Amino acid sequence: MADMIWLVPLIPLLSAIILMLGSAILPRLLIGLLGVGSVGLAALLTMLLGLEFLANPEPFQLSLWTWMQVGNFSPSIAFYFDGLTLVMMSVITGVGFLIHLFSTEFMEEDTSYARYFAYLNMFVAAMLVLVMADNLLLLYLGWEGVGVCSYLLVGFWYQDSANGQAARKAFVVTRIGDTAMALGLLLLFTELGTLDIQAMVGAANIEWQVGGTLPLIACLLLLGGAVGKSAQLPLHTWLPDAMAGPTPVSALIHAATMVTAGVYLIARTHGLFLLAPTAMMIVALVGLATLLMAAFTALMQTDIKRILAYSTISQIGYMFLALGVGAWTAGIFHLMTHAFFKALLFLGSGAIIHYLHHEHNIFKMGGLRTRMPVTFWSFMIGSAALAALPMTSGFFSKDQILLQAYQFSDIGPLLWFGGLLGALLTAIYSFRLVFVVFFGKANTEPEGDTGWRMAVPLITLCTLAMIGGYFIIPVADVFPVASGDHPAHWVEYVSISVPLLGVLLAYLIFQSRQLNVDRWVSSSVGQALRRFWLSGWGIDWLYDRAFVRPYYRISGLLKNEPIDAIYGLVVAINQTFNHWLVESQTGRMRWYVASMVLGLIVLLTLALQIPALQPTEGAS
Amino acid sequence: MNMSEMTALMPILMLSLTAVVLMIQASIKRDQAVAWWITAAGLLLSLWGAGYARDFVQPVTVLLVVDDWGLFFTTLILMASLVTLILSKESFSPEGERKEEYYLLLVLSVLGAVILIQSSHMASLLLGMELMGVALYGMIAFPEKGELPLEAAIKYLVLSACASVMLLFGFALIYAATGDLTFAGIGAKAGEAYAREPVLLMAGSAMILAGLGFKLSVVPFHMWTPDVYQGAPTPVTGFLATVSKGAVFIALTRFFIEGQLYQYSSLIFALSAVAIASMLVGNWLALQQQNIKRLLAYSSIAHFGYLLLVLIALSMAIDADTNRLIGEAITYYLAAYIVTTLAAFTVVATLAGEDDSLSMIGAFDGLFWRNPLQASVLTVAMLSFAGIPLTAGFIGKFYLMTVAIQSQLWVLMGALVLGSAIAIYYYLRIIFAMSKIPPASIKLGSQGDINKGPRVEFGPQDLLAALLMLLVLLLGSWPQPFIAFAGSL
Amino acid sequence: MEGLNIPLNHILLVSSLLFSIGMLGLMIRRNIIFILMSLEVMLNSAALAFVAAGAHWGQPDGQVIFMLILTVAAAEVAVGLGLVLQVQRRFKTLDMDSANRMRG
Amino acid sequence: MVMINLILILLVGGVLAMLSERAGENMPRRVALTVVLLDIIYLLSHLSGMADLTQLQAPMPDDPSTWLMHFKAQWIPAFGISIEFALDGVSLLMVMLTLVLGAIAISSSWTDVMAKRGFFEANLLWTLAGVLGVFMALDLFLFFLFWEVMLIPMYFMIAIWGHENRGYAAMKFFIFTQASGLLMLVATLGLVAVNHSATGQWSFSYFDLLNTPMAEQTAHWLMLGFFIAFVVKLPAFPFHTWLPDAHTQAPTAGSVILAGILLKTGAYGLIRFAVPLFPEAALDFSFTAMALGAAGVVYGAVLAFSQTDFKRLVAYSSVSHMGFVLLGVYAWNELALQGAVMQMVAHGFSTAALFMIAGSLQERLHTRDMREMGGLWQQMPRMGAVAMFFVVASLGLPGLGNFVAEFLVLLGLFQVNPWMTAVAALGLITGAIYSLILMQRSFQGEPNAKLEGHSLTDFGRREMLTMAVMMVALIGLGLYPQPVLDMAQPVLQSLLEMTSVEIAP
Repeated sequence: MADMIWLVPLIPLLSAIILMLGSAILPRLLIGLLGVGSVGLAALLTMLLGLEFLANPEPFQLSLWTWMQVGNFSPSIAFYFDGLTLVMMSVITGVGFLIHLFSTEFMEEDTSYARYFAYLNMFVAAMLVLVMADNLLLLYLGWEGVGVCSYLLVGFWYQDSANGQAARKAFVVTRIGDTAMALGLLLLFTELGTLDIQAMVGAANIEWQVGGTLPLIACLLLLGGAVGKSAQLPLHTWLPDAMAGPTPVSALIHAATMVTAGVYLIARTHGLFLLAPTAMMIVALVGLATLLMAAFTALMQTDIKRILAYSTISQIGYMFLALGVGAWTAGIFHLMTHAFFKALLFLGSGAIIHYLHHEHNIFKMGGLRTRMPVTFWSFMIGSAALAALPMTSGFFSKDQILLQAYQFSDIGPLLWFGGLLGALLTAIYSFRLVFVVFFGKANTEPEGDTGWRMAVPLITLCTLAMIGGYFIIPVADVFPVASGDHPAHWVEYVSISVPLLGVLLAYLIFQSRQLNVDRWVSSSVGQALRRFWLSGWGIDWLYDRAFVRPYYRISGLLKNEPIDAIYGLVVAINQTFNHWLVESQTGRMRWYVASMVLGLIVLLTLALQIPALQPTEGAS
Repeated sequence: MNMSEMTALMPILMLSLTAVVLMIQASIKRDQAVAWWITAAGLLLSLWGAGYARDFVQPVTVLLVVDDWGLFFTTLILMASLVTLILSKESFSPEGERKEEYYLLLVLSVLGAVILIQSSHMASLLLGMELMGVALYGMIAFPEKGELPLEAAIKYLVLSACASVMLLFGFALIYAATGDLTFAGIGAKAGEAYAREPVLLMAGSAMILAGLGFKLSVVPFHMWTPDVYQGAPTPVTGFLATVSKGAVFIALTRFFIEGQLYQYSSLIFALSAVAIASMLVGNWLALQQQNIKRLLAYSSIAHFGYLLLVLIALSMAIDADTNRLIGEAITYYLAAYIVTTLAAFTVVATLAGEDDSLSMIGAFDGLFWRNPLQASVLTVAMLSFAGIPLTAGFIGKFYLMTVAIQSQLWVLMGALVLGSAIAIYYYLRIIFAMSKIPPASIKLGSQGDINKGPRVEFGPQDLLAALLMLLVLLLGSWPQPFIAFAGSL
Repeated sequence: MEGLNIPLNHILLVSSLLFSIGMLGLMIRRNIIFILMSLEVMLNSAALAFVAAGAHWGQPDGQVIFMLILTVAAAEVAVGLGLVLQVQRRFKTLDMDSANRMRG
Repeated sequence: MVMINLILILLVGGVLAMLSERAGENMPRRVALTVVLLDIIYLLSHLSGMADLTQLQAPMPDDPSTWLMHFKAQWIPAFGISIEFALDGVSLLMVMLTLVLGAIAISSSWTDVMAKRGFFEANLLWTLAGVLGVFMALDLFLFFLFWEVMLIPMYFMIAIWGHENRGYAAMKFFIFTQASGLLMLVATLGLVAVNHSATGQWSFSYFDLLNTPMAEQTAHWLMLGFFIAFVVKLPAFPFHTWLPDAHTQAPTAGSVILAGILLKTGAYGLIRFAVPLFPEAALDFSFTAMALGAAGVVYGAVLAFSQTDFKRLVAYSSVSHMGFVLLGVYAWNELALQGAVMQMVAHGFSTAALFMIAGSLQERLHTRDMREMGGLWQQMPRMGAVAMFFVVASLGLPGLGNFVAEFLVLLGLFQVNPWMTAVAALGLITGAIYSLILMQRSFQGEPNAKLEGHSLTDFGRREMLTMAVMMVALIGLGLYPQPVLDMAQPVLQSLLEMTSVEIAP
């Protein structure tokens, strides 16, 4: 079984290729079957692998062929399989399968059905390669692969150049991170002589000591990559725009899998980060800052998908926080649960958008509780998990994170408090969403409720979002065990109660309206803050001014090749000489004589001025 | 003057004989065809003579010296004259124009050139040059109608006479300084003469350089060149560009070496100045030129600038090896230049005839598709001028550069490179014009539908052109035999 | 002939003077006839120089060259005058400045 | 002899192609294609006879007998000039690339060229012949000869069949390369002269001229002569300005050859001559060279972004990519050199393909201006998909050839100069920017109003086949580059050893 592991990414890849080549001829049904079936098959294989692995938890490595061999640089196309890989693979294939299924209904009317599934399958393949890679170069291949697929899918409806804009933004911004990461790879290889993750970490632990400069630089470069892919500060701006893509895509790529790649990368290379405490501190702070920034922004959004997008950013912030404080397991655990409930929420929103004539503004919705029950319940559960209400999956993961954050060195309590504030906001904005969309009076009439191909995934994810918290992820021997001792009990109580408080607030403000905030909001300060948060803390604006426009301007200035001016000058000089000399050819004989006389005089002077007899030398 | 000396002078004698015969023939019965054949026969005879004389190389009196080198160039020049002869017959034959005298003049001019080549004495040099020149005036002015030939002739006459006087005066001064008229003698006595009368000697040499420089049309004695090239009948232009210039350069070289002028740094300095000026000015003048004859005139200025480099190198001559190299360089470059120029003028003569408007580059548009042969010949010629590999011109330039490097003439080398770089532009312009596809044929998408300008049937001059092209390519692609031969001179 | 040996340089000076005069003529005269005459002057200046040099070295060569120069001069002028006739016939003028069809 | 035949086949084939026009409008391209395929077969048939190429023995750079093939015949003994060809792994790679791309170029000229097809195909074949000569000639005189002569047919291709501004472009191209070529000629002669004064005999043979002892100053000047000639051809910033014009104006096949092959001669020259002949000088010079390379990477990318002309954009992308080659060569360690060679091959395919797409677009829309395009995917999905593939290839997507190349270069460079690497890495970002804008402006976005009405035919069988060849090639290079690497490895290895010995004193 284990040596069949390469089939897992291969199957979706093959189906992607078939779909591309046969896009014109294949019947719709077959396309659907291929697209969903391939991922389903991959999921099945993963399950089998998982069972086998749980039977005897021995990480193994499978090398297919040497990619390239130059001097001592010989990365190979090889897969590494351990608990962490298993978790990631299950999430990707499992959630991926559900989302594919969902898509068959969601994309029903779309003309380029085949292209959609081709891209989606290709994405799954690339993502699998990313998590299964045994060395960083192969990981980078998957890393870029998912990037391109995300680009293709965000810009799926290419006729609208706004989508293209969003897609390019997504790709370029992440590419910035990727470049940092690539440099990191270069550094790691140059210093440690290999890119095989296990060997590399081993070498690092031998050659580098904790707190050195090199590990710090290396980790920061890797972090750059992670920050780009996982949409953390300062490279998060692409994710909200990426919502331009079809909603299932947002669910799969921009909620469940790709955006968590950064988390995976750091978790995978935690051996390095342990050598660079400073780097870990930075990771934690980045996480914290991001989660707060995003939470505040989410509070103000009116576009249902943007709300979810910012909440994704914020949730990944939690994961980074976890990684930063060394709560590896908690981080990955949250990754998984988040995958469940965020996918659920996105799919739910997808259903709404699908049946509400592509309406995105939550204030144009409302009262959907009765009309779309399935969707309503999935949203309820999803939001509950997102808000980390007790007993939901989100609760378990987030709780662990907060507790371990509290224990983290001296600034622990600070981090904990920040996380708590975030949790409060999360509860508020998620239930704001629920109340506004599903309660109150209906503004738009939906065209019925979800069909089975949408219902099944929703329901499945509901259950996962509920019970996901009871799973035990088999990463025990991947990560060092976290300190066992627990903080004071009041900390735990507070952590539990805060989300409930948030829900209550949301209820009072948006549902029963007993708590009237209009006065604050309408106040000038309120307005300013509102605009500020709505615009995502004006970071987009800032980047536009600081980078985008200057680039356009510079490029525009250079467009017509200033360098050529130099050569133009040379030409001009020659032309001038040509002009003068041609002028001198007057055709008048006397003038010609004059020139001869002049020449004669010059010759005479030259000949007479240097009266030095050279020593005679051999003549021919 | 014994028998063997007579034999050594075979070429000269043959030419003189031809001249006499021509005159007699003209006095008996004027007939162009006959005159033409006589001339041809005469030239061939003297060619044979030149070959024959190779076994009798020796100085003949103090006036002439017959050596392999001179004989080789005699041969070359005679061939060039043959080309001119053929072209003259084919190209410019305005109806009812009598050309017997023209052939006579041609023969006389060649005679002058040969004497010039073999001269080792001021008198013979003077005679040769004047004979050649005076005959040329006639040839240039020969066409009866059209003003350009006449203008060209009168300009050339006055200016070249002026130049000759400079030359003469120079000789006079040198004679006054050294008291000898033979090149060798001058060389021998120059040393003490310099000690006694440096001014006379230097001034004299300078004026000689000026005089010969005019004939070679190097800056600043170049101004006549374009006008004369343009105005003269194309075959005559070709003759002027090859025979006259070649002969003069040989004479200059002889005087330069025998008279050991290369010893005087001041002269070398002056000569370098002239050379550099010619390299640059010539090319600059040619850049935008639209009349192909004028363009060739300008390019010839540059080319003789390049060639002067070799004479300058003599002063630096370090070892026998280098001197051999220099000798070869002169021989090869001149030969290559003459062949290439002939090829070019053959094409121009064939296509443009005497119609000045037809010698505009514009008239050559799309020539490739009208007359592939002539177009390819001109292309090859241009590439050879530009010094692109596989053509004679390249090997020539290769030689010059090698010489320059061997004798470390960096400045001249720089000028040479710069000049060549500039030159590419205008040679390419001609090629570009010829390769234009007339829009008509693009639509039709096939050839053969453009016939503007005279479509020439395959005639002797096409054959001639083809031969010359092959020669250029041969010299360029398989130079070893010729190099060996040049080395043997 | 005693008492009549003028130093060479003086004669050369004279002849170069002649030379310069001729050249000046070439430069300032526009009438072709005068131009030809200036040429003659120049030729003779050279000839004079030769004769003088010959005398100075006590050689006949000087005079020989002088003869040659005379011939050359004759030839030049003969052709020259021939051309002058043509010029007169075609340009209807002897002003050389008007003969500049070709330039550039 | 084999090598000479390779060239002769093409030369003669050219003549045949020209004559075959009489037989029919479409004969020339058929003939041309056959000739090139024949050449390929001929080459392969001779290679198959040899020891497994993946285990080439390391050729001693200065000992021809260890090379794959070697042929030497007197030509101009007076100067010790001989007709000397030799083949080792690197040149073999380049030769193969040349022939394959040659075939591709011919197929791209299938419907592109309308007038004087015979002469066109002839020029194409002659260019190929010249390039083969450049890649195989090991006598510096002969090398220079091919170097110059291959330009003439190329010049004709641009000047006769080019687009609106062909005269200017062709002239610029020719003068740039010729003028720089003159410098190389001077440098060559200088080198030969030095060797002459040292050994007392003339020789232009690479093998004799290697390890010529000379003064530091001399070495610097001579090296510069070669360097300039090669970087003009490469082209490297700031000598690149001829390239955008030439590429834009040339007919499709011309651009393919130009970008795919001719640029590589420059890189090849650097690896084969500029560095090994003057190791120390090259070492002292390497920083400048690398700086130029890095500058080129970024500059090319930035300019590419602002272009509105499809072909011009691709042309600037070439400048950017060639910057990597320059970096790779002057980092002068195995990783970087392998990267450079890899880049030469991979860029050959990716750019050639993009130019072919540009060509087909121009054929259909009669414009290269991307402001006239947009939303073409709808009408031409196949072309769009293909374009997307090559665009992501050129922005260096892992799994495709260009990535392997660029990564190796960066990896090698990092060991020499991390900061330079950081600058060059900017190329990855800017590369993404211009590549994607290319897709956006041409194939994505709202369908251009101007295109309403005329229906555009998508890629047909011939085009798809051609493209498929290149796609497969790129994927192969991307996932299993080993064959290529192995072919170059021994050569580069021994070059490194030799130069390091040189420098060690």
